[in-house]
Amino acid sequence: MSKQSKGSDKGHTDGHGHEHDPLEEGAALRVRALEEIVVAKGLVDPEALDSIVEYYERETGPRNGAAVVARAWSDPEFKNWLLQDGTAAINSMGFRGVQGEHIRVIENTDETHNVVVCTLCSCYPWPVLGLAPAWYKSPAYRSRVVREPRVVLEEFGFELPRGTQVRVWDSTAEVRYLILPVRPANTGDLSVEELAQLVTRNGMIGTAAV
Amino acid sequence: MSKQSKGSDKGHTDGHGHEHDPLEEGAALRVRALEEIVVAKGLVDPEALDSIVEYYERETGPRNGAAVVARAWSDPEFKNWLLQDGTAAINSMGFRGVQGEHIRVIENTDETHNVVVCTLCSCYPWPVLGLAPAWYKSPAYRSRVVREPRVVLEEFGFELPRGTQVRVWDSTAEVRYLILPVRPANTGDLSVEELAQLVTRNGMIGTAAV
Amino acid sequence: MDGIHDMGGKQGFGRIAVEEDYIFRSAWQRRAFALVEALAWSTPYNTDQHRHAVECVPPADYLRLDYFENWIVASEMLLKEAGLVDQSELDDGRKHFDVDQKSHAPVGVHEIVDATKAGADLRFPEDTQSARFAVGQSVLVSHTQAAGHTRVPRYLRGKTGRIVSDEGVFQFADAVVAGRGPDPQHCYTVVFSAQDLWGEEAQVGDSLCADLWEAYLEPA
Amino acid sequence: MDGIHDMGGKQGFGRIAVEEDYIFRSAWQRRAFALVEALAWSTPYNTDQHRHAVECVPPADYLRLDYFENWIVASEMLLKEAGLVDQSELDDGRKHFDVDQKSHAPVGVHEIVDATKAGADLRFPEDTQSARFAVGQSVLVSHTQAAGHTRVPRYLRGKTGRIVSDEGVFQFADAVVAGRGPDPQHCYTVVFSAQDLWGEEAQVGDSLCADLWEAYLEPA
Repeated sequence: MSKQSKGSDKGHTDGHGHEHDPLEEGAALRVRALEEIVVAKGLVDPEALDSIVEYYERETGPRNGAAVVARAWSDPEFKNWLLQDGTAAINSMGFRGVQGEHIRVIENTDETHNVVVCTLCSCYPWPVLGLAPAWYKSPAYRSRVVREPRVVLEEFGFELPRGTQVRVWDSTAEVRYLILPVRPANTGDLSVEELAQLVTRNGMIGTAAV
Repeated sequence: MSKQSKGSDKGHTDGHGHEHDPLEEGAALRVRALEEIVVAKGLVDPEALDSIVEYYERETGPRNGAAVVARAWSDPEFKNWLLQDGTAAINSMGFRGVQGEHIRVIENTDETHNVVVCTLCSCYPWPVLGLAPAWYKSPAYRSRVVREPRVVLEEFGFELPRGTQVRVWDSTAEVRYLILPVRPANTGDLSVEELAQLVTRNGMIGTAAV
Repeated sequence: MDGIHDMGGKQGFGRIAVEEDYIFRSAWQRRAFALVEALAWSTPYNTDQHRHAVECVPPADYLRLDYFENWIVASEMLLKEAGLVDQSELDDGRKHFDVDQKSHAPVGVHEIVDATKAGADLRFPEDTQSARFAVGQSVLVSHTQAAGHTRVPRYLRGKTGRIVSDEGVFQFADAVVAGRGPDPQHCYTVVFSAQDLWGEEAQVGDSLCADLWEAYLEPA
Repeated sequence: MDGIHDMGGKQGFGRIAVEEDYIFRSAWQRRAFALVEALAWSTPYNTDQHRHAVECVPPADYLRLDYFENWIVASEMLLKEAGLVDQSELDDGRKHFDVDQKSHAPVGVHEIVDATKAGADLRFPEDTQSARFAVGQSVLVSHTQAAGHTRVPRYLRGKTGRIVSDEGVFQFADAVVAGRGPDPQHCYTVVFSAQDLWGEEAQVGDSLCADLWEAYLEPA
């Protein structure tokens, strides 16, 4: 795209060198202007701004989801509960809150691989995965994964086992989805904590195996 | 939009002051660069560039279509031919060429008002109407006129007579459409030339009555 | 609304920037996220309304601007509509008039975190609404397209699927944004065959699930 | 291709700039138009291919750039694909290599005007292909969406209409761009009820016609 629009948009360098991107600078100015106005009007407490981002960065994120997955791999009873009532099982581990009020856990199997998207905006299970990565919110991912999930998985470097069907979950209403990956082979002697280390965020979105 | 994107695109002023618009300047540079390259390579003769635009500006345009319409209003036999085989009837008046190889003339009546669009690009009957105006090629016109033609006609200041149905013609293949407007009342004593003066380009697209 | 945000199945967006794995790339993105979250407390908009405001960003801007800049554009729209900020203030970044502090008190440091941890249950008791459809039933997604906010993607309209589960009774996002109140109704997970959605380019056996409110569905 | 160019029925583009009544606003637009017209003679692309190249302009650019700039972007793509121009030349606006003049002779001043006046009949004799459908017949527009260039708009897919006229046998744009030759076939004008297309928001009695090649249609 940078080449396509070079003539008319010289500063834009397509994902690289964003620090000197006029689009980026314009956005920064715009956000700052709004912040100054709403703080001056008393609509927002600047310390609340800090605290909410710190909350997401400290207390949410894929480590939460990985702990859920590792426990499900290790504890069949918990796994049953998780698949029956994801929200309650996840709440029981202390993970809860906005965009995690209604979580459904989908189990990958040798027959079916599952992958999650939000084609209409960027719905994502914040308490267990944190805030969504940029690619998840991109037009390319949102447009393509529903139509050609197999090509998309390839672009993520994920080789789908032969004979596996793909099911895409579009997060169109209030339920948020967490994928329970297939437990890797030869991990029988790992502890729950060691298992959690194997689990990646993309594995819980469905764009990686684990 | 200029307000929406003010922070990040300061030079763009939403359709006004385009002479100093960086987008516009970028486009001009880009076109000039391509022209210089292809002329230097001998792929294009600069005089041919002048001659093709001059051809369209001098020999095509809505006056051609207006002459066709006025003649159809005055000559029932020609009108029948025009509605039966628009291309042949129009060719007989010397109007022919690219984007006019297959023209179908649609008659407005008191029962049905017709309006033309090309939702996929900008197809338009060049020999009889000239090149298309900017609004005809805009996303707003292309997206809206098929879905809410009555609202669009209102925006053009055209008051649809009560009880009139609307039919939209989307130029999806090789046929180009010319609308034959309803002849205005009290024009019985006008000559063909005087009638032609009444006919507007928008009348022949269907976004005006005449 | 058949808007630019309704991306499912659209072609031409190129490869996925898998390497763009960050949440925030710049300090202003972090700040933009926090602003939108905090403003929801002191001003009259909820998540559904903010989502719809993002959908109303002019399409050329929607595609060009950063994700978080679109969030801010949407918040500006909502604040202007509510009369809490005006364009002249956004133009020069300075306050030109005061707002009523009593009805627009800012959220506190602990209050925002506590409420975020608690979340907002959008369900209603199951027995408050009868369910029109049962698990296993075939359903047709309505062709009719709401002019305003709606959560049924374009690529599912007119398609036939099968109810996989009844997720319970939820407030209805379309109604909330249209100002018709919560209009609580059952929301179902519906499965579609990929070939029914995309034709023969899709692989036999592949499928897609989406959660659809009852108002979107008709018996097949 | 379900691309950004397929505008019919999309919402959010705002009012129509009725006052933008010009054909060319700037000298560069006039020049861009002429360049695209003239290049079609010395380089291997036709109208259908150029149209498809415009469709392939990245969506954010397609919406942001001027109509004629998109034409030029498309021509650049086609020239690069044909090996007649390379990106480094476009970057600095200078020729870096020569092309074979014999196979890429420029069109002359009179030649281009004469050919433009003559036009290019895209029809084949009517009797070369039998017609699958008859006037008055109901037809269903296929759900299947070509991955490449196609001239059936998204808003007509899966809809039922009635054949109004058989326009004759034409070369098939989808096949031409896909490199499958002219694949001549009947092309029909099909009428649809506006309510079938848009639901109850449309007025009873209003309708829409489109010209659709036989390959897009199935018996209803």
